Amino acid sequence: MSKFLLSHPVTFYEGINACFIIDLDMKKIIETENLSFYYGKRQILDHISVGFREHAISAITGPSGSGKSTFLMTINRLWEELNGAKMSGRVSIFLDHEKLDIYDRGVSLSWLRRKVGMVFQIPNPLPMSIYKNLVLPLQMAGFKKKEYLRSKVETVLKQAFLWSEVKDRLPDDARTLSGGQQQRLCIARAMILEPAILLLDEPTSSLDEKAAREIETLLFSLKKHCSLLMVSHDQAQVKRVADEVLELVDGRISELFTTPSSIRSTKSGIGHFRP
Amino acid sequence: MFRIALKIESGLRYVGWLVLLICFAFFNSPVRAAATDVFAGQVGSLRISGGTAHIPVMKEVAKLIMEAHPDIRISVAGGGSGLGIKQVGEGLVDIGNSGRKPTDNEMQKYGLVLHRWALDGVAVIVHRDNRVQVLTRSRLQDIYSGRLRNWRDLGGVDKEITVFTRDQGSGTRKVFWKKALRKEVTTNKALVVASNGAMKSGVAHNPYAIGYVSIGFLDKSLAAVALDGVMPSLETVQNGEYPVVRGLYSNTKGEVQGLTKSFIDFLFSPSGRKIISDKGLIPAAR
Amino acid sequence: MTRLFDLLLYAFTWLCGLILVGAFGTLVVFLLINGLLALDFELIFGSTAIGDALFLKRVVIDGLLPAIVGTCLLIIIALGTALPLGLGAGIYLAEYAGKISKSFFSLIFDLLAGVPSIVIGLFGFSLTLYLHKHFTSIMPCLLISGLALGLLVLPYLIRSTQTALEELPTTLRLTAAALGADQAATLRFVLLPQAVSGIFSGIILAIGRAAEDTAVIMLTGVVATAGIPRSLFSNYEALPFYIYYTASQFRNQQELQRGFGAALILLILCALLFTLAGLVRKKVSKRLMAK
Amino acid sequence: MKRSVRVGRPLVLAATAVGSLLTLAIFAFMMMLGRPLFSDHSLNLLLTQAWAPDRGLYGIFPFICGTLSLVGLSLLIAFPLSLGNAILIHLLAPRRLARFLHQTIKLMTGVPTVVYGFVGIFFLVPLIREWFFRGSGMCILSASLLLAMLISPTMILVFLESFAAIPTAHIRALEALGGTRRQKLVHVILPGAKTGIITGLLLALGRALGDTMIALMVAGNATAAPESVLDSVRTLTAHIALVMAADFDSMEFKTIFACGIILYLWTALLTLSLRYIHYNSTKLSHDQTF
Repeated sequence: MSKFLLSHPVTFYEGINACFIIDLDMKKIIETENLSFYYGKRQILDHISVGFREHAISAITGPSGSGKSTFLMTINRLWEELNGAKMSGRVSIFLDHEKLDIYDRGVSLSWLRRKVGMVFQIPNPLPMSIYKNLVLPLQMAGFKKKEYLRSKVETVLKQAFLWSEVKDRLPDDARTLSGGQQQRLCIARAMILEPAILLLDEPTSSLDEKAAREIETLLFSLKKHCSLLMVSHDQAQVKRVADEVLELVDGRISELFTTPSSIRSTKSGIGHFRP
Repeated sequence: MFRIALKIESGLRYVGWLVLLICFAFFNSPVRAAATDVFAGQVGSLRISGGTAHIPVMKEVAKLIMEAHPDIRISVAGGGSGLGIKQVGEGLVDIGNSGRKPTDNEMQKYGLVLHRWALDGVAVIVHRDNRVQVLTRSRLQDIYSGRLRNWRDLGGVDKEITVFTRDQGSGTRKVFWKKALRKEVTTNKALVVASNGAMKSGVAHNPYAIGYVSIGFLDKSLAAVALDGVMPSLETVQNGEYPVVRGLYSNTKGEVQGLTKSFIDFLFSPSGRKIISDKGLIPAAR
Repeated sequence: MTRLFDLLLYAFTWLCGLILVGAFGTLVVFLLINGLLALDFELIFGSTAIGDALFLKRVVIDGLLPAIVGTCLLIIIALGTALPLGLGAGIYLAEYAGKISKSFFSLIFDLLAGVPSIVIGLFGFSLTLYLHKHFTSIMPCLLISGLALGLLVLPYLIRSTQTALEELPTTLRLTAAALGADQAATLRFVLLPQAVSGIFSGIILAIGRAAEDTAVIMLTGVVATAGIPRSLFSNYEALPFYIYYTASQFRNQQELQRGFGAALILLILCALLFTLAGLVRKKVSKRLMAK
Repeated sequence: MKRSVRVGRPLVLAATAVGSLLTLAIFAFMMMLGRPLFSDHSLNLLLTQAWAPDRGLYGIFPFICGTLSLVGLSLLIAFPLSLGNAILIHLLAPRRLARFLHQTIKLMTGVPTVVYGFVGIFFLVPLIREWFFRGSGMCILSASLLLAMLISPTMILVFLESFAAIPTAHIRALEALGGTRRQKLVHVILPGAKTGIITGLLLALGRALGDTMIALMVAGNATAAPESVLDSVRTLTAHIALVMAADFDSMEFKTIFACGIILYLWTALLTLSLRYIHYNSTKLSHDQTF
């Protein structure tokens, strides 16, 4: 069970305007600066400044209501679909190591969301066939060629370890799949656009233990294709899969640490603080 | 194998029926009434509206023409004499019928040409079970003004009289009001109907009703009332004994031509006159 | 005391149920008794041979065919014009409108839904008169009636489109957005395909309404005898007007029989349409529940 | 894709605008064509005088009375009938029967009004004529009975919807206290469905006001203001239908635009009050939850 040793807190600041960088050499994929978020009058996030590593699984944990899911939604700007929400601060992503402010005027929402995929807590296949679910994002992005769509579907289904299970029932309604299969389908659907970042909002919390483990394995294997940012309140799961962990309490950073496995892989685990 | 054969057979049967149907459609050519031959080769549509006493004749003629010449469309609408005159004047219809002579004012304003093709009377009617089938004009005035309310007072059953009258634009109403009621004002409790046909079926289905229609609408389903001792009929209207008479007019804007002319001419032709008298009216000469 | 109240309540409600169902039953039975015998090919085709009638070779005078065709054409024109408008406005209200414009426009369409059909007919008629002054060829006709009926059914189409879109679960929108769809793509690829049966039930209701309404067409060009219309600008016959006309103008028992037959046909047609709309709605809500 | 964004929005906005403009055009047109009425005759005379074109009186007062009495009586019949039916279906009837009733009533909403009128003429009118000493059978009573039949299904369905919307928690609470079905009805269902009941009533009122065919075919169209329910009346809607077929330069023809305007304003008033009620009730429930 204790594959990972208990992590050690690197920094802990009751903090305002804190910027954490795990490693100076580290290649960042996401960075937030002074990110605050309001829902109506309620403050959800309070000046969060944080960065996440490329090709890793970064986990966000914390008690419920601590703003984890909201944090996730600031990275693909999905919160803009909700009413009554307000945000301040900056969020950037790094594509080919070039920093890009995603709230910049020139950034198109559709483009951003194709680059930053998302998987939800409850599997949400659309009420259509398995095949249609998978090709929909491509169609919406303007791809029309049948052979291309077919080959992409096969590729992502294989990536999601789902090909052997569903290859004969592609025309079936996606909601006939089991919960775990549905969630893997949703991951495959998100991966079909080849995103640089995949956001996961408690992807296993509605599934049973076995299905959850399958998803975890899948996430491991996806690291080579993109960077993953996952919300999870399951501490054991976080220990199992996460390379680095951000803990939020009441919209503030409570802890940020890297797990031993990632220390091994990135040589240095020392966090640096820059005011 | 057997099943396939069965399918083919039933399919064939279908085709057979279809062929039969098509043959039926194309070779069962209508018997052309020679009388409507003047319409041969004419196409287009003719709109007729106005007086409702005219409708049975108009419908019959239209039917005859349309059946023989499917390229001609004739639409017949009611609405009353007032509407007919106005509509033909405004150019909304080709022929505007009226059960009264258009006023000089109307004729001048619109440049109407009148075609009086029948002589008609306006008969007072009651339900056929009604015992009261003779009235004087002053009694009629009492009934229509609302002074007389019960059939008992006229020797009938002890029931309230249901008075039927026509709408304001009606030519029948105008003639009846002038010649039968001698311009007595009608009670506003009277039920108002919009056509001769509606008046007829209204009175025929109400044992306590009284109303008035064109004599063309008289039949066994209701009883005509003898007015001042004269029974309304073709003879009494023709010989002038019955007091409430009028002409039936078809009005056109300016001189007639084309389809409209053929239609009007047909009304004065022998077969047209036959239809008019079949419908219980007296054909008039040009 | 309580007992008595309970008893009265029971008696009253059961009586109410009995009266209503009894009245409806009487209506149906009365129509069936009088109209069932009239239901045959002659009712529809009159004395004309069926083949001749269908191939427009001869005109059907004593049958319902022109009236049935007229009603069908009215439905087609009404839906043809109202559908694009209704879908557009419904989509706008559900997806694009801001808070203020939404409440403003829904108030307007509520007003339209409340306008009595005869007033809409009057509008069509006065519009025709107005146009006739400038273009003498425009008269009350099939096209005008169809357009006026379109206006009559427009609110039904708007409302059903709007509700069908609005009652779709929010997750559907979020999912689509997360997959990189903009508003138009979400609508085209996800929302509209999902809302289609809801919209469809609205369309069926609109058809029923257009088939049934008499007041509008009475003012805009329906006549008793016209045959199958040749063009959009000619007069026409229609089933509901035929019923109204026969009710007051029938000359003999035969014509009355035809009136009963027509009433029965219209009743069955409308009942079928409304039941179909109900079934579609049920299916929709079931599916959304399952979700 | 990009193009559909740019085209889509203006397109649906245009559809909305066209629909709204048409709605307003209805009113504008009637005002325009009925204008002579407001200038030549004082509005007051129009609304209070009797109808006697022979004497130059073109008042539509009798028709306003006719409409109101017809609609009033039909609501008086239909409201208890509908409430009774709704209670029966929601609370008292066995499940299967309730479903049957519900289905029947849904089916009834589809009955064309012209069919009601047709059956009215040949079935109801002779009955009424024979049952009562006076009158022709074509009267307020006959028309109201048919009108009640026309509007009841709408009302019942709205009532049922509002009954069903009452939170089960409230009903459970009363059941836990040992409440009977009658108590449930009196203390929870009826008070809880108050808004729904008013809504149903107003909707039915609008439907009854706007109906033309039943009044035209069955109410007799007499031009006098009614004095008893056995009197024949003419409604505003029937007046439009009847006079429409008259000469359209005359004064009487212009009165139909006055009728149209009155009907439009009445139904607009109903729509606005429905809005107001709805707004208030949602505000109330909002206040309760927070």
